[in-house]
Amino acid sequence: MVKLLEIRDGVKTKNNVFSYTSDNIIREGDTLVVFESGDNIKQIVMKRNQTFQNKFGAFPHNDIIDKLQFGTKMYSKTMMGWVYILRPNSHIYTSSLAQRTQILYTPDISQVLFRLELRPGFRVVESGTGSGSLSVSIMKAIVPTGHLFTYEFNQVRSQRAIEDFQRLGFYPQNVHVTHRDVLNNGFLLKDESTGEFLVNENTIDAIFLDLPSPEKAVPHAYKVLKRGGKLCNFSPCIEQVQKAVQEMARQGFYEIKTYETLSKDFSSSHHNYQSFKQQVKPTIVTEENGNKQQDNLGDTNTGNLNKRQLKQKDKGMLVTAPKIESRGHTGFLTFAIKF
Amino acid sequence: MVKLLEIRDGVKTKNNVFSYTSDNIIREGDTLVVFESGDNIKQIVMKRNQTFQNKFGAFPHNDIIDKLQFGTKMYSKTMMGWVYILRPNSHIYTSSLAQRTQILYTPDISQVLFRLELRPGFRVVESGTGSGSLSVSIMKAIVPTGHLFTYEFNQVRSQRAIEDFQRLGFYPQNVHVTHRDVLNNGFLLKDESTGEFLVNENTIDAIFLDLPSPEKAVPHAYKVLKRGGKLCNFSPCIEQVQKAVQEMARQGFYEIKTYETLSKDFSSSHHNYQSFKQQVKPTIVTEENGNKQQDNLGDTNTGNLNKRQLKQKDKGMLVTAPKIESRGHTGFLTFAIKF
Amino acid sequence: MLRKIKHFKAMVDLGQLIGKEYGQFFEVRDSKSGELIEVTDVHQLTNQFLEDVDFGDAEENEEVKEIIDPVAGRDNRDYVDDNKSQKLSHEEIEALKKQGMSGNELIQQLVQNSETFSKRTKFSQEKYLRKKKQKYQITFQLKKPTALELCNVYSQTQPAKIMGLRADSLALLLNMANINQESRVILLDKTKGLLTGALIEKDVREILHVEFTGHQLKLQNEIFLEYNYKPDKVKRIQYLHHTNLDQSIVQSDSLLNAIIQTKTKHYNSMIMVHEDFNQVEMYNHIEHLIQPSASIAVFSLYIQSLAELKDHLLTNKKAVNIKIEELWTREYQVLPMRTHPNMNMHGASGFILSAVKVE
Amino acid sequence: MLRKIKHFKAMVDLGQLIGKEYGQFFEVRDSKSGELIEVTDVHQLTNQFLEDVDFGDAEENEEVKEIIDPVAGRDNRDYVDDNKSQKLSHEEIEALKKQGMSGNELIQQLVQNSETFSKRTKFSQEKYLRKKKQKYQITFQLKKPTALELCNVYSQTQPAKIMGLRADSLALLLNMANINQESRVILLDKTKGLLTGALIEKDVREILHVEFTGHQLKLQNEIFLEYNYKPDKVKRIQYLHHTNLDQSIVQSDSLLNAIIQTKTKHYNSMIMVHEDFNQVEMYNHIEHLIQPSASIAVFSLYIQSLAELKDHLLTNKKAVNIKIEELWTREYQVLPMRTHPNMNMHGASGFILSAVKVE
Repeated sequence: MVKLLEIRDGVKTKNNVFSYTSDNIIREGDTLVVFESGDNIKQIVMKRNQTFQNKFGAFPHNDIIDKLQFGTKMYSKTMMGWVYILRPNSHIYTSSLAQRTQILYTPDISQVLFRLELRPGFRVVESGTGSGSLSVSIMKAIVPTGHLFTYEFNQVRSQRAIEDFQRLGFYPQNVHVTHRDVLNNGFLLKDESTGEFLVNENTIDAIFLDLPSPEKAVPHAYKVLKRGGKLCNFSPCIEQVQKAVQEMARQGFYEIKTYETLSKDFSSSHHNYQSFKQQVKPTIVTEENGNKQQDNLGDTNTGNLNKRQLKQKDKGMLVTAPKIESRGHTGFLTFAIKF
Repeated sequence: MVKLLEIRDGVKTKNNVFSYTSDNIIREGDTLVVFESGDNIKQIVMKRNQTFQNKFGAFPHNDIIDKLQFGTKMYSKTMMGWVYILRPNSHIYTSSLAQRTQILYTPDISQVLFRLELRPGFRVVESGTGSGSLSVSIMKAIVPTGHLFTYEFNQVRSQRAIEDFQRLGFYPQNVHVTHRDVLNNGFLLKDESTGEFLVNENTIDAIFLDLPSPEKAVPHAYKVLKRGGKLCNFSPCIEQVQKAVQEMARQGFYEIKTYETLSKDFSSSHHNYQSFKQQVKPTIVTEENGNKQQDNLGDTNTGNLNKRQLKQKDKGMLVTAPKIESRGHTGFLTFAIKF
Repeated sequence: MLRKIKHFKAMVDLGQLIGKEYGQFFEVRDSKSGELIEVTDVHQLTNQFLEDVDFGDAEENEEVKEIIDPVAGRDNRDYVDDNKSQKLSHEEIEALKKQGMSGNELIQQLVQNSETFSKRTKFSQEKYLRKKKQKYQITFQLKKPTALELCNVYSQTQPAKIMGLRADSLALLLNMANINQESRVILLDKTKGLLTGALIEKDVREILHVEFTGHQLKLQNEIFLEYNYKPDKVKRIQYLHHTNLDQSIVQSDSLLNAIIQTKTKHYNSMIMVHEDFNQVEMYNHIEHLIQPSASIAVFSLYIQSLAELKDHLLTNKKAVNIKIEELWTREYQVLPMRTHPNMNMHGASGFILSAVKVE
Repeated sequence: MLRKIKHFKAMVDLGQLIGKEYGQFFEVRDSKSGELIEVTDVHQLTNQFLEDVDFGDAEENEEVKEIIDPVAGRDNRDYVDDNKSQKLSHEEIEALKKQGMSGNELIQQLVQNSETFSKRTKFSQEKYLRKKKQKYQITFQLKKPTALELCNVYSQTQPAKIMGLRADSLALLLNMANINQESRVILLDKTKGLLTGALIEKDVREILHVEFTGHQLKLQNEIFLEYNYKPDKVKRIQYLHHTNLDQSIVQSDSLLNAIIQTKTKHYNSMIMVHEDFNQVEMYNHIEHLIQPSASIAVFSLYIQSLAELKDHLLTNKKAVNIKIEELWTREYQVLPMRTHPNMNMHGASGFILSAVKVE
């Protein structure tokens, strides 16, 4: 896997999955997103002589590498159908993981990044690593000079995270994955070969906790954070929040604030009303994945001609409505600052 | 104060503040709402030879009684301005109380009435009475044959409630106000003169609690409720809910469900965008209390003529937005059924 | 109304329920006869609220801790094998379930195959049985078909049938329309009669149901019929097709004219849950029948429709106290050490316009 | 940035703060000199979280209970007179405050007038002082002007200046635009530079700020200036008036044409927080400068604007993964026995459209 190097402010920067290229051409080794529809998003890595298959047929990587740009449409070999090939952004990356495991979602991730005030150069601690969804967003915010130390209780997950981060171009220069039970063993970390501290007391800018008993991790977090460093805790149950908050205050955190953030998705459609003068059936034109569909709400079939005329003249009132199926809770985010 | 009597299903029914009259004419003794604006709603009782005064001048009751209909506009004696005189509905009644004290608001009241499935003839217990806002809504739902037993810790408030309920036409036939500490003394109630039970064990259809330590009232509530009778508890803090819920399960309630309901108010306005072709300043036409106001968002004053033309041809895009100042929490409503 | 019946594998003769009271819970005693037995222990239904609570007349307490679930984490830590002494494997239990064995019989099997059950204290045995019953026994309840129950069922299963109305929105709609036993209601209802039934439940005096669709009354009233109202309640409803309100038709028909005359400014509540037509046009069509100071409540899934109606009422000074609001209602799981808002919610409450008509 | 300064009655020379670190807390030692002292006890700031917690190196515990607040009820039961032995009356204390006495001096007065203070244990004395400091002492903090802090200040005090942007919406906007140190951003910003500053904070490579209003740059950048960025950071921003993107003008000006050519399909992020013009027209105006697969994020207070833009992008197949969402964020009070969502919230998050540009 060959990665391009760019010079920035005199520093050689290895590219990652979010990196910019001015020609926008897809290269070998790039991870790209195959977008069939909002519900069908896949990540694939470009390798010569390989082929991506879906219901529309075959998409040979050789027809993509060095030829196509990110953000363009590609037809299958048989011309049966097409997909969009996209450069991943952190939201799409998170969405594609959401289809396989329980993760922190984009609205919460956004709050974490912004309220921890992450920026390039930050040294950040995270536990647990989980699917690595938040890890990737954190790294997006702190590269090229920052570093993430992420701790995971489950060995399989921590190994998988290393592989993902390597593929995405973050490992090893921006991230260190540690398999450890932090509730009992804390965050202090030494380089095994040199014996030097990688994570020492008072050296971390920000820390994120997503653990079953967060109050046990708070003292460990206090230890490694810098003065003024920020803590964020994510917990689904209010009892966990209550215990964690009390422990934060006890340890010496201040500005302890707990938030809950939900996101409501809206669909939009053209709603055609009947008129008293001209009795035309109501038509709702809904959209899904860019394909227009028509959905008759009434039961009798009157005035087809009028309906078509109406559609041409006037697409009806553009209406929006929140979707019925919606997330009611993910967790509480508590932020605090080390005094 | 003379109240009209109507015959309904053979039962003589004394009128209350929400009663229907086919001629819709305002009579002496009626409580009516003087509506100046959404923020300025007052209740007054019609008495001959009295006068209502506001910034627009004098509104003599004699010009209203037996002359005007509910829902009409009335000019002040000096013609300086006008108000609308309305028949109270329970929402307006609640709003007019909200201006003077902390109360249960309409969205919560609606949930209480509907989920307790109140209907005419129900015998209901409520504690505390507070401002009587919920009491009035409960009575609206259970008259003419139902009865509310409301308990209040504070003597002044309980006395005031009696006066309010009398004025509104509910007291004494539909409500009994008791000054009592129910946490310690429960809900059993005897008629002082006859010694007969007014509230006995297993006789109540529905009960509403809004008390500082609800878990202490739950056993008392269980005692007076019928089998299948419903309990509703309102508490602002989650710890109160946790204790109350556990006590409900312990006592023998089932279908214990806790909800939180908030209401979001929307303002609407006409938003005129600038056009690239025709550089017109954006204008936001907002409305407040029925009076159109114009509010220029830009800083320079260009194209007044165009603006006026635009307004005549096209009022701009009708847009809505939730109001910034909004209630974030009132309390948790827990419902349960006696087994 | 017998919901949940589809959950049964056993054939159950519902005739057994005749004569039972609304509100009772039943479970299948055995799968062959399909005999139903009444649930008499409420704590079997509410066990999860009580996991670490000492309730009832238990004399011993020391064994309670052994069956407490740990705090629920996000990584399946809430799964606990509390029955290591059970000789039946998970697969064997699943097989018995698939054979159609009733929960009651299954629990008897579990007890017989438990090495420790007989060694437990009486209190602990009861707690064990309750937990198992909550897990394996399907109980169902006889419920009265009320507006609340019907609205809950349809909003979960077929929201389109009731125009997306949610229980909390229906609650607010009825309250904003000031519905009470004195109400005369003019109703534009496309909820298959859910709303009409809710008004009858409140014992309103009179309903004028203005129809805007040409379908058969029976189809339109599909849900109304599930309320099982007696004829004397139903006769309070008058049905009128909207074309009968057209000025030209009314004036040419003297009988119709006379009827409409008596209904002019007659109704003190107006509720609209209907948007086949533009809501402004619909309102204007029936406006003359509404009494000044009447309470108006309109529901729509789309804020755009209500914004137009509000704009119309405001501009033409037809109403005051006009408000568009959206409800946000969330249920909470309140369990020991596991309290949090429900992870899923119904995100579309719709919007409600309320106002008071003025002249 | 020195907020809260208006709370002081005493005259305070802010020169004392020069050389201090961001994040430090100060209080006024005495009202005459206005001398500031640094807060060194964090528990003075967080006392309310700890009311019934034994923290620190206290040796005695028995007196803690005496000063625990009872559970807060709705009827002002959370008021407790915990100082019956205080010789100063409430009115006298208020009078001292009105005289401009600093919190520190006031607390000394309270201690001197307390009959029981000297009898308390050392632990209890500390707890007493912390409670009083939290009640009477005004502390303030030196904060770095960051996007988060500035957004919080303006959304509470002057939301119109920043187009009603709330911290949580700004957070989502930046994330949906995939902002990182590699970003080239085309920006339509009417937040007085709050947003521009937030991008500089993320160390983006390049910003093209397309102006749609004719005002002076200084007015437009009022908030941007509060970030106090060094010139090398600011030079990453290019400003361009939208008229310079008109095809007719570009083609007749060869220099402009050359510049525009290099910027065609150049930007990998687009953020729009601007609605003086129709957002569809604005988008079309700058569309050719956006790279395919770029992340697009648009904020509006009105869902109607975004619905039009979504409809346009969808109909013309200009973008995929188009989403309109509204955030709902609420703060919680998490205190012992008094945990509940905050009673007031900012109800208008606005709406965010996000999408990925395709060709």
